[in-house]
Amino acid sequence: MLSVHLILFLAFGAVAVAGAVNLLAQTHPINSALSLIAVMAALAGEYMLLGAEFLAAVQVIVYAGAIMVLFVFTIMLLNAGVEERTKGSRVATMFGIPGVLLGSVLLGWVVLRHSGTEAVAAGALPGAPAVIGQLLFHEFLLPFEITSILILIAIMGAVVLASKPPSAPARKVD
Amino acid sequence: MPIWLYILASVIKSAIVLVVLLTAVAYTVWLERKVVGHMQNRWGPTRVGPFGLLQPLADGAKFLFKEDLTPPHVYRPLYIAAPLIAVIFALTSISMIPFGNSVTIAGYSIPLQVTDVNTGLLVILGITSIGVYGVALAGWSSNNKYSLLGGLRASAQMVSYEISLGLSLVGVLIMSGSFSLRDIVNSQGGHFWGFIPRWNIFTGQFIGFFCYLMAAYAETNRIPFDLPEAETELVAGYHTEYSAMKFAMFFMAEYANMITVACLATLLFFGGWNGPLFGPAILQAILPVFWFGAKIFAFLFLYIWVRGTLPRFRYDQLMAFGWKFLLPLSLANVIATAIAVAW
Amino acid sequence: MTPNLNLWLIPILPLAGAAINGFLGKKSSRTAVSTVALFFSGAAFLWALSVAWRCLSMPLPYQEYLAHWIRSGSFSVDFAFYLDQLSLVMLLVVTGVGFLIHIYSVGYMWEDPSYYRFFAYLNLFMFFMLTLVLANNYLVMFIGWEGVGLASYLLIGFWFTKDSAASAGKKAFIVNRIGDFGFLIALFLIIQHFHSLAFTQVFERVAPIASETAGAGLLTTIGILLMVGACGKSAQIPLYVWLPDAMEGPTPVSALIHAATMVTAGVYMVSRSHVIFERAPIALTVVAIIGTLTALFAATIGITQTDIKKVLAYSTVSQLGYMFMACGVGAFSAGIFHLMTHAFFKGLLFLAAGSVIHAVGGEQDMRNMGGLRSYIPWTFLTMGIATLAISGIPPFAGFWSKDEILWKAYQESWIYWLIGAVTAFMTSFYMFRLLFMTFFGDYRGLQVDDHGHAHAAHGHDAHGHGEPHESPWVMLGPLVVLAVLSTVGGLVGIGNRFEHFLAPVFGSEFPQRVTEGSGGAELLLMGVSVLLALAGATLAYILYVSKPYLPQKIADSLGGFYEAVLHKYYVDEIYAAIFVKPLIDGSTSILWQGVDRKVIDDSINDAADGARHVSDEVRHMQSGNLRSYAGWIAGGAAIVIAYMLWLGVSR
Amino acid sequence: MVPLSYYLVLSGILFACGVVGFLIKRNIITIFMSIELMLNGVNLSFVAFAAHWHALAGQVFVFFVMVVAAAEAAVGLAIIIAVYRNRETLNVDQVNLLKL
Repeated sequence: MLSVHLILFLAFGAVAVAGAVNLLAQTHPINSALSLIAVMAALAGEYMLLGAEFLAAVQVIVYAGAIMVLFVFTIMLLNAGVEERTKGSRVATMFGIPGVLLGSVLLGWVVLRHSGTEAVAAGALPGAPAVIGQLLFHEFLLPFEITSILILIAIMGAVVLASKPPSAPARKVD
Repeated sequence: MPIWLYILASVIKSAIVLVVLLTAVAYTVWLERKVVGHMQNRWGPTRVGPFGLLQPLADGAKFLFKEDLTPPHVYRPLYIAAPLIAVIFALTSISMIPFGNSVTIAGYSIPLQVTDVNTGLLVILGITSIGVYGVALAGWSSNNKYSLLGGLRASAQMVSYEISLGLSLVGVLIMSGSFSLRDIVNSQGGHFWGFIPRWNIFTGQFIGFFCYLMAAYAETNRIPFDLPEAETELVAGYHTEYSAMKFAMFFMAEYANMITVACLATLLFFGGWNGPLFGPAILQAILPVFWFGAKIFAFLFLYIWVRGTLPRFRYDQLMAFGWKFLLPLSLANVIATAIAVAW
Repeated sequence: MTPNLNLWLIPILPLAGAAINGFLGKKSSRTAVSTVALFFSGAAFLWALSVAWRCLSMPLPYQEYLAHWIRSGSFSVDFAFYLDQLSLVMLLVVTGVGFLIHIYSVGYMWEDPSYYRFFAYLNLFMFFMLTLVLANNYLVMFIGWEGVGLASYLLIGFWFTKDSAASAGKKAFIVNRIGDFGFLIALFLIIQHFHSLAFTQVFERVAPIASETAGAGLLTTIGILLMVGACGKSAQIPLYVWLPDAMEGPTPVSALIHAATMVTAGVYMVSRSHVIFERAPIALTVVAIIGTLTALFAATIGITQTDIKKVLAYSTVSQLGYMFMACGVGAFSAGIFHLMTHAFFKGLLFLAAGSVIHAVGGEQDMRNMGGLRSYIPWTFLTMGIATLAISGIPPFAGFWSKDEILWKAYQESWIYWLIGAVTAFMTSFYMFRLLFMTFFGDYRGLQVDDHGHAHAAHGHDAHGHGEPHESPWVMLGPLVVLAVLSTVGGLVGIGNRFEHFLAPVFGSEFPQRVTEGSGGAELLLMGVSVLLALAGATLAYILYVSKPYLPQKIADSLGGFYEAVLHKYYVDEIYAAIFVKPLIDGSTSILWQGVDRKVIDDSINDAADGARHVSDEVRHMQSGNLRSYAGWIAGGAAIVIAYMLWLGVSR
Repeated sequence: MVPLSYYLVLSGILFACGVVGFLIKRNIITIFMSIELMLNGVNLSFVAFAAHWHALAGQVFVFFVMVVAAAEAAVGLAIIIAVYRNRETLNVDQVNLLKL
């Protein structure tokens, strides 16, 4: 019987897959970006189903609200147009894509065949913010601090990379 | 409570909130015109109805019946989607706002809130952060340099100030220990020495409130941070090419956002619906909602007051203010609060 | 609750000195370098003294645990120190004599350009030697063992720009390797059979084993292998050849490392392992025979040498032979006693010889000396005392310890005693020969000019005009102290006090092989050996003072034999012919031309060529196109997934 | 009740879509978005496994992935802007100077 949980799973999953496929199908990057936002929103829904409410919120705020805004911003800034149809790599089409398909089919087969039928209940593992916070600031304190340093470095790197190379400084005449 | 009753209650609540919100939006516009008019030694709208009170209706009718113009060379799908995105997310976020304690009708306790989510504050932040797409996409899809500049400014500004906005709330979250807006309000009950209310703004979150206020002005693109639609530079910014109902949607989104922000400020820093309760039972039930509305009104008035008083920043000033002043300040507030609470 | 002695301070202090001088010395003044070196070695000595003082009032052995080192299953090795009467004696000898020689070196090395390097090495040596002495297990001891070898190598080759010094260093190192090989195998056997390297545990597990009188067994093997190690370090037949060459090092080094301390490490190790040796009579006999033969053999060579330091070197080998003889007959405490007195008088002899060399401006050949008595009276006086001590003239130190050994040897077998007595005679003869050739007669030296390696070390302006001159007091001071010790140091052995002191180490479980012999026999033997010593001295006086033409005549009449002895029985040449030349030839023709060129070089070249050819083809994969890279990754990942699945399915 | 495998298959589909996007798209920004899609696919399986094994660490990992993705996006987009400034194109097929 289709439970509410399964229906919601399928609905969100359908949105996610449709978004992902649309990402591939669209030729204009902004459409791809919007499709990706849809995927992320749908995944936030899946997280909710699994009980990870904090992650769902963070997914929306960080991924959809910040990272993807950066993408859209870049697309707007660079005025990226419709994709050109250049002749690219033969390796990618002849070797890569069959590889991906083969790999996913194999993995899917294994997962469906061997992972058993244990079901995951809706909200099986409540990831309340307080619990996640406890984990983050106790057991994962060091990784947390390291990622904060990583982020700081990334900010500086982004500023350095994206800022215009300074024109040769005017030589001071004494 | 049976499920159908629950759904019924939700639908009714949604309808009420939506009607009230839209009305509030309309009359905020009226209020703004009126107040700013008086500040500038004018009368504001006076012709339609007493004190121009029916002016919003007239405006609505005008927007509905004007020609909906789609300029050539715009990217149509997004050009149409952008105002929808803006208004939908602006209206959605209000659904998390509790506007009073629960009332008991026919034996069922019904919270005065469309949806009560544990992580209500996070959800609001998430929805607000999605709202930026409306502005950004509008600017980009209009295929107009003023719009594009407006859209770019808007997205950069909103992403930048979202950090300060979030951080300014962390102080409150540390003190209340919950993401649930209802819990946050409840944690602000009581008084110091019997007369000073135990609102967060009086318990050490003044700097947090200041940061929140600044970031909120920037998030809602209001003066003095209204650079995305700076008339003197960008014609009308991201909605230069919009007209009629699509323009009205942006307009509504902006004011709905203002109201949401005001609600949040009230809930987080000013004790929500807490206030003196007196009189008969029916008055006791209504008073909290009244106090809540009165505080929101005060905030909206502040918005308009600021708009009538302050000039607009330059764009580099805006960015410098956000990154070099507001962000460190809100971080310091977080640290200070954390130390105070831990100690 | 035993008090904490902080033994770790004793080795660490010289190490700190070595580190400071090694890293900072180059920029520092000589005064600063010598202050650091003297402070740290002196502090180690003082700490050792305080440890000794506190040991009087506490039960020994004392163990000090520092850190885990190796943990492998039930087998473990710790960094730990062990202090009993034996290591206490060694500790005092090493730090005390070491400190004196540090002081001496300040004067001796003052002019050397690598002053700081010398003291860094010297302190490093102290660190390793103290580690060796204080170790509580064989492996830590082995660290010290190898470390002193390293320090010895560095110091022998201290003047490494001189070819002979560099090759002498190498020779010492390589010959020691052979001994270490035996030592290591012994350690492996101990690990395999006793599952531990800690002295206490090993000896506990050895103790119940019955003495292997019937035939060679495990303990005999271990004992002989340990003796091989000891032969290398302590310069016994057949591995003694490195020690005479080691005289290329600065004289204080010869005194400290190659006379007083390091070369006695073998004796210490054998004594430390006495529990094993006592249960392996065959090994013990091997030790005794090697020791006896070495003593005699080296003494005969010593008679013919004319280089003052070479004489002393062979004398050292000979005296070490005595100590092993003592160990071999089971008189470990006598061996350690002789070790101690030997450290005093042989250290003194070397330092005095250094002073002589210093006086005549780097000359080492005794034929170019003579008559120095009046020029350098203090050196003469102290050296005379040392000569009396080593010759076994009572009441000097050497008499007591040597007599003890001879007495114990006699109880084992009269042959040992006979050879020992003959050796004692020869010792007396060549030592007095040295004394007479150097200090008596007329000065045969040239006016000192700027030749000789030692010039670099101490060519200060006094050498410019040829008069031999007395050394500064910073050098004479240690001489005097050691002379006093050489005089009175043997008195601790009167009435077997020294033996009793060491009894907790050696005596407790050692079956009393030495029946309390009749005092008469002991006195008789004592008299004989003193007479022999006096006879040797007299003979030397006749040959080198009153009738100086005689030695040449005797040498001529002996003909080939004299030649053989003069050339040290051609041992170096024999070794060169048997071992070195085949090794070099084999290496050249097989290893170099065959293996290295044909196999290794060619395979490397072929591999490189192959790599270049392959990459020439493969580099086309590097198209620079991002998507083709991604394609490779994706396809490769698919292959990996398929392979893993296949593994899973096929299992 | 939804079997774990459904979540995993969904995650796998998203991941495969990301890889295919990486392979067939030419616009560097879209390619970058494909990477984000892959990360999202993996995140889903993290959360699903977390629920399956009752180990909250899975959710914490997702949090870290997001943080790293944010850092990566910042730097990556900055690189894209720098590339565009130098090469005036966003087509990866035309940015292939790094070869032999």
